[in-house]
Amino acid sequence: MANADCIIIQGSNMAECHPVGYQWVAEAKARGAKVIHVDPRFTRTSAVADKHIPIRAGSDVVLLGALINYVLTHDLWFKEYVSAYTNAATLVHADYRDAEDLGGLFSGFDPETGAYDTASWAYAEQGGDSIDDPGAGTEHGSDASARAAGHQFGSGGPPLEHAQVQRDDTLQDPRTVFQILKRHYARYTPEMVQDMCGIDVRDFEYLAHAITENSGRERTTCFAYSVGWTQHSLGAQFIRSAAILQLLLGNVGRPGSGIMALRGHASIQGSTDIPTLFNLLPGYLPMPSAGRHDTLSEYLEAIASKKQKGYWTDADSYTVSLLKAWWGDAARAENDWAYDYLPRLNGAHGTYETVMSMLEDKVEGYFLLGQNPAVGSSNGRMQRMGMSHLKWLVVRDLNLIESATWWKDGPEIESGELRTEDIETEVFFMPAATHVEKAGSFTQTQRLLQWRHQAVAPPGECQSELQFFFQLGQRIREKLAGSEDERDRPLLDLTWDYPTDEHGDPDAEAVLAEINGRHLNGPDAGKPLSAYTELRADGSTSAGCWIYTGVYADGINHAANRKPGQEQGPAASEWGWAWPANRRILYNRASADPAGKPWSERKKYVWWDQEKGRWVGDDVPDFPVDRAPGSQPDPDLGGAAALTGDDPFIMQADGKGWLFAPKGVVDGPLPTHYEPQESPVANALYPQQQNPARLVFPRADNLSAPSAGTPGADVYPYVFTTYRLTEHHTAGGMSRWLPYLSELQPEMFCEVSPELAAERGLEPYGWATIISARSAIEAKVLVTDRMRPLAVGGHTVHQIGLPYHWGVGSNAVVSGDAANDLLGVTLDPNVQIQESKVASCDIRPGRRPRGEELLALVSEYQARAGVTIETGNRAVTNPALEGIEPGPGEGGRAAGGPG
Amino acid sequence: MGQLSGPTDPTADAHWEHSHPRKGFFTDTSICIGCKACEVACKEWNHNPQDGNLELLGSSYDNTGSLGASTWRHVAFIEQGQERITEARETGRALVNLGMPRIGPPAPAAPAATDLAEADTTPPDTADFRWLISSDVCKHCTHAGCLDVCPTGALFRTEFGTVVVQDDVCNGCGTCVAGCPFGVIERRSNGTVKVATSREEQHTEHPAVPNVGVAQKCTLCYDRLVADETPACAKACPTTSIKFGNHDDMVETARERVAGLHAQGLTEARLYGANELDGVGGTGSVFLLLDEPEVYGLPPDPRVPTADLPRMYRRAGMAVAGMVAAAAVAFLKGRA
Amino acid sequence: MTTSEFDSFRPPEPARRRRPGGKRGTGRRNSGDGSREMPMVPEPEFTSYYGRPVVKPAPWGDDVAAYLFLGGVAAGSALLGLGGQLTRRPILRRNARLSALTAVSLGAVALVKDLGRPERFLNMLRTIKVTSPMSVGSWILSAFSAGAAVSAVAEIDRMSGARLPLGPLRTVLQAVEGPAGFEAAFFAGPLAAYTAVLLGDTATPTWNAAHEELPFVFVSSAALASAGLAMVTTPVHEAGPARKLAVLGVAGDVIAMRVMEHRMDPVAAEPLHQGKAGAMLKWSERLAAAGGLGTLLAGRNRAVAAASGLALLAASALTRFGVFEAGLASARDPRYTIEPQKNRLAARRAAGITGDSITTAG
Amino acid sequence: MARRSFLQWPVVRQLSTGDLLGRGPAVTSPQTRTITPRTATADRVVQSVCPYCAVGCGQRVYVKDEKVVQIEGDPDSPISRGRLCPKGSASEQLVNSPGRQTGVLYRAPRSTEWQQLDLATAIDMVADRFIETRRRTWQQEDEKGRLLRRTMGIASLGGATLDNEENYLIKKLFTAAGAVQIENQARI
Repeated sequence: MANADCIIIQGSNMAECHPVGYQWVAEAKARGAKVIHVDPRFTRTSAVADKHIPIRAGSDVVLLGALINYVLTHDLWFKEYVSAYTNAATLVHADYRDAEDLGGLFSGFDPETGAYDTASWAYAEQGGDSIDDPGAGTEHGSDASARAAGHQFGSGGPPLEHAQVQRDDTLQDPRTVFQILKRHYARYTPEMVQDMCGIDVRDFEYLAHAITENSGRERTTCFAYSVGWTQHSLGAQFIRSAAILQLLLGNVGRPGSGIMALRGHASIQGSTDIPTLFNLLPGYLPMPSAGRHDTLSEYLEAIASKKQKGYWTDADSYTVSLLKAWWGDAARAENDWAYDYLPRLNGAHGTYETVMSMLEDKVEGYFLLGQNPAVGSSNGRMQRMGMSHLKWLVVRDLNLIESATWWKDGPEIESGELRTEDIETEVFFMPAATHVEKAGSFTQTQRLLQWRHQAVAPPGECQSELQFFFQLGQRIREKLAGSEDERDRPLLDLTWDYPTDEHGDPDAEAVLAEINGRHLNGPDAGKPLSAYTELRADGSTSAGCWIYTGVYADGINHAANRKPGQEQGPAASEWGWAWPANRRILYNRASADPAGKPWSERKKYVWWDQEKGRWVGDDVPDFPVDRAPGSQPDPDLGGAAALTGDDPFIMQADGKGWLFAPKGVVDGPLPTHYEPQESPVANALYPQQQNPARLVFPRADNLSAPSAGTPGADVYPYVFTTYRLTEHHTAGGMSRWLPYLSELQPEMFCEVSPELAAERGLEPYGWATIISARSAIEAKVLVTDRMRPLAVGGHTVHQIGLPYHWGVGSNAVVSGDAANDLLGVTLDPNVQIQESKVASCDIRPGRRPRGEELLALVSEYQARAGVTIETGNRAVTNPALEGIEPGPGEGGRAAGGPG
Repeated sequence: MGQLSGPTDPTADAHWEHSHPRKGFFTDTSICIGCKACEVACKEWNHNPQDGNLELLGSSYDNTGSLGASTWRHVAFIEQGQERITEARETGRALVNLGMPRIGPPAPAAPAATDLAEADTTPPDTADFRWLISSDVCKHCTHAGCLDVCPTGALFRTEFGTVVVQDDVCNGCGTCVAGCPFGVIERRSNGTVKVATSREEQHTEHPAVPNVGVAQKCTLCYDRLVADETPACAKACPTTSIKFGNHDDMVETARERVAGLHAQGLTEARLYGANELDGVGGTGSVFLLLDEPEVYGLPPDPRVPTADLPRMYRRAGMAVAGMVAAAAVAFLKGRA
Repeated sequence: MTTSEFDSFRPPEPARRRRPGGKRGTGRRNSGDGSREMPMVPEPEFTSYYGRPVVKPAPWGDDVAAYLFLGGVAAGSALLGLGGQLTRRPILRRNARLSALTAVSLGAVALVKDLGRPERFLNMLRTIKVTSPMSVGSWILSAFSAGAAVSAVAEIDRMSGARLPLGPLRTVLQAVEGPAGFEAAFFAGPLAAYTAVLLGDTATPTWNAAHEELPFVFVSSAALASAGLAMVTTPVHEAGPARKLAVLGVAGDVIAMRVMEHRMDPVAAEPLHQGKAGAMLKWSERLAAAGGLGTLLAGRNRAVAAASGLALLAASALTRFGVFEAGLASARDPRYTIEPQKNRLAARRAAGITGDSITTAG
Repeated sequence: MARRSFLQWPVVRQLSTGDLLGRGPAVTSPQTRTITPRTATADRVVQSVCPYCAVGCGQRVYVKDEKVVQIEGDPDSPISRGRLCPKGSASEQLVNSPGRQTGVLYRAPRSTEWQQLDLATAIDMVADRFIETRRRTWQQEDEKGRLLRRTMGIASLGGATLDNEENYLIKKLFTAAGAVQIENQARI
């Protein structure tokens, strides 16, 4: 970011949530870069940015779409970059219908399942056929698992049969991606931005000029985003729209360019690389699904066809190496390398689905490992009620967080919904070790693994997770030792023999070595591998996570590299180790033109050295190092070998940057603006109000507020957004127990504009009650000009800011109501993330009622709004209805209105 | 013997032999992101207890309130609208014109065209709102009111030119608290590490509150300076809004920075404490502010009380003479 | 609104909403916070940081105010004692010396009790710092106490008919008693005046603004207090000088107060007329006047002399507590620090002195 | 007063050092003259990484008598250059905070209070419940006879604040046991 000439911070409050990372934005600004913060609130980031542009929460795609439209109509896109490195010239299948044609929907939508059949979005093939899924089998149509198809693909996205695509390099053919893009965003005009986002045209012009003037050969623009984009029912598409804009401007793979994801936890990147997630195996291999991956060959074909380009074609060696790492000798060629030891999914089993099955008594045991869902997850009440149905709960944390004490002092005890004496759940609280009491590695937001040395032994009975799970695994294997039961084979054949120190703590470096992988036989059996290209599918190599192979090359723990930053160049490659292959900027082949020369001296990064016949530069080239720029290998070769000289996107099936996503995104090949699940504003671009493919959970404890145009929408007239403060950390488990941090931000508060305060009679620093369709909380009132009412959709929309760090409990230094209690559960279909950045509520002065009356207040509001289980949960907005009266087929319910 | 006011090298005044250059801060509030890392790093390094009673103080994001015995760094937050910004820009412009060298008494005619007229580049882009954020700290004045009035020698001038309380000497007489023209130093009353009382039984022992009853203030990390380490707050500051170094370099950097801002038309930028001719002989911590000092809670024209001490002693001497005379008259007249 | 009789000198203050304790933002926050009613009269040109104090009030309790009073009494009494010693007024001498010792001991105890760390009170004599009024004061107090103690012990020894277990020391005591009286009287003046410098040499607005005249006020107050005490303790025939001293003290006190309030910066003088401090100072003036008149007109009548003495003692105490309280109040409200300094700065700039401001443009 | 300590009396030193006004060398106390930072007197320094957000700032952990005495920024880190945010700077208090739990607590069904439990027994009880629940809620195949080989009775939440090695063992153990409902903060 320090090299950027313009930095757009949108969907993130970087100075508050990543303060030390912000020094690089300050560095760029000191050198003259322009820093623009687009955010519903004026925050501490805006205080030091050049410009703050207030935006209505949830309308980011309108703004970014308008920027794309601006770039295209003013012909400011980076021509050589786009035509060479993106799929702009590729022709799309004839059956494809755009949102412009179908009132906001794309072709292939199945209203029953609320999901798309993506066949019609495929690339067009020479013979007019479409490049389809290899071995797609018969699962088209309404297969139950298609409902959450998003979880089935690893990070590389789904496969294409092969890379021969129809292209029209003149970009004139209406079926080219370029023309489709132009037509799709034609109606995203500055006036539309004014109407939907509340950003006046002058600010839009300012933003558009800043970005376009700082893009091209000589200058680069960088976007930075965080959960401000991801936590929406259209989250993945927000990021997609930024990706399209950056690709059009040539801002990918170059210094000071790209889209910086600012992730929130110390090793959240690590916990998606080596995923404690339901839908992934280590290295972004998908978790096998019943019906789609019944055999290893089916599984491998579903990941990547051998004939498509890119490194995903070697998925077989990655998978077999993983199975060898887990089950050692028990994984043999005969039993498909113990592929059948892997459990199968048959749908989405995300945390919210799990909590719902808890409520149906289907889940008995629950481990909480340094997470505080009673405060941090959406619909806090559902989380706590769910846990009351458990048989046993194990909470491993540093402090007695609210998720461990809800049965004693949670909000439901106070409101009478739960009685401590009736709660059957057995609760084990087991103290955990802090980051200085255990050795191990974190992976930070730039994919950099950094080793932490152990400073002191954990106090008292504290244990690291490594030691706890190692001992738990040992105990379980001892108890099942004699078992003949076939179900227990995977546990008994598991490689679980790590060396331990005198305290019984397993050696973390041994685990890292297993993750890195080693040769199993042949001359250098047992020696660590040094690159994932050395992995083989014949069982001769093992690797716990293929993208991390190389971290332990030559038996040295590169995550522990600590060559001081001052003694290295800006890329600082000898500090820690970045996956893959210690590369710092991905797709950096794009920092050179198709002929291999840097686009400009100022933005030189990686280029082709003719004599050496290699790619050289400041970073590890993200390209086959000896592949000349002009080379055009035979497309039938498949895999990395098929990558032409100008295919920088080496993980994509066609080696190109995808402006149009034929596969991999389940709610539309092109980002299309839909209103959030709950919004006071009608979608002015399409009749379709919300994201048709969003995952909704119509339940009595998860009701949604009616949206604009439907009766009852005025009962929850205001938009609220949740966010973090720099002084606290997410659900407060690591900050509300610390006196030094608690005294900096002691009380839960809400931020409102002076106009809203006047309208509702809110007293500055007095109390206010905020009511949503799920619950009601209280907060002190901060009346500030930093919140600005916006003229949106023809009327004034007030926005309320709610930090979510506080929770109801008696152990923290400071406590308060949890903002997440107000939120419902509506998920983005691609990644199952909940929409917690925008929802509707009402606000009124005074503290909230206690005990029973709280429930009465919430249900009184629900009744007044006429909210039922269907409200807001209809997939397709019925264009005929337009929210006037329910159509004939709707029966008498007043609330049946659209969306 | 050492001066009582006016520009001087305080270390030399105190007769330190070794020649450490004077150390100091330069706090550039225009790049402060208000993260309060300085507050926490300072408290953590000095084991200062948590103070305040854990409630919103009604001053935007500032719930610390002010500097005090257990808070040696305090980040201030001020939200300002359009009117206040233009006003600040005017007072800044007036300052710049003031600074211009002028021959003779202020010419009644229009002031000489300052170079600023041409430089009225468009003000920053968000012109209708701003959020002033500034990290306040002890000023370590060239002439320190607290040090002068301290009767026990607990407050002393270190070889680095900084002012430090020796908490093993101070008997808590409190005269330094009234002596400080910036209201920085304070006697630590109780300042408990209060943790929710209901959890009494779970916690082994509360860390006893150190140095109760003793005057406390920022020591510019004297214990770290001795080992050539950067003070905790300057080291932690993510955007180097708090810069640490030799005092003269700090003043130089401050001057360059404010000149740069003026060139961009940000005439509201001004320096505070960089002028060694001011009432305290210039300060060890120099600030770059974006509005009048009192907006941040800083005195507009502080003056070390000791500067007038000789005059006070003379007046007292006259009073003593008066009293003795009165007593004498009372007895003489009555002789008959 | 101030109700001081000096209002004629200053225009009535515009109505201004001031919340005590500076908890809530009283600073002129123009970015309207919605619920703040628009002030009818434009706020005076005074901004502060949410109404919080700029300087900090001295952490002194009433013990220190009591010491100011007791110190004054001791100082005056020592002078009267010397007077008695020289003009052979044995009863006046004895009472004065005893009053001096009791007053100075009570004062010292009050001072030590107010320390944050009383067990370290000896550190007061760790250095001799001319720049520290309290250091100079501590030495004055010690020297004075030594002299006062010796002379007083001699008195006690005489009163108890030499029954004190002094043995050979008695002759030394009698020899040194005279010089001790001189020594105490020598330090009496400084003891009475240094406390004024102690308050003046601070950043507390009202004290600092009054540093020119405060010594005269305190010295006069000391005189009238000790004279008052002497009139109470000593029979009329020997209390002549005390009566004269009292009258002189009252005159000095009233004049010095008036001159002080007049020459001070008007804003910094406000706390002297407001609230508790204002009331105390008003009553102190009335009592001083009453005591003075009483002494002047009927000082010879034992009862009236005693009553006037008590009135004078009360007047002196009220003066000390009044000035003390006014100072603390002036430190708590930012306006008394900011406005006088802004006026002072503006005045200097108007006069063409532009080089000495802490705020500079470069 | 011993001879040496008389000469140490600041008043005397005011004369001997020429610091007449008693501002500097004359008034220093022995403790002040021997002052050293605890970073210099620490037994060892360990390089670590801040546990809070994903920027990954370098931290230096100072240890004395097997107790963490100071955690501050690591100037060598090219990411943070020795700087930390308020949370990072409070890491020492996170480790030594009085509010931190160091003993295993157990709450029996329907009970209103915690009770102590020793670590080994706790792990054993958890293992038993794990196996029992796994057996009770096992699903070998779905309704169409396709292999499932899993239990939906056990779930886990958390991982973003843990090390890669810990995430690896958790994923490995749970997957081998058939528990698929594993999630972490990446999802919220």
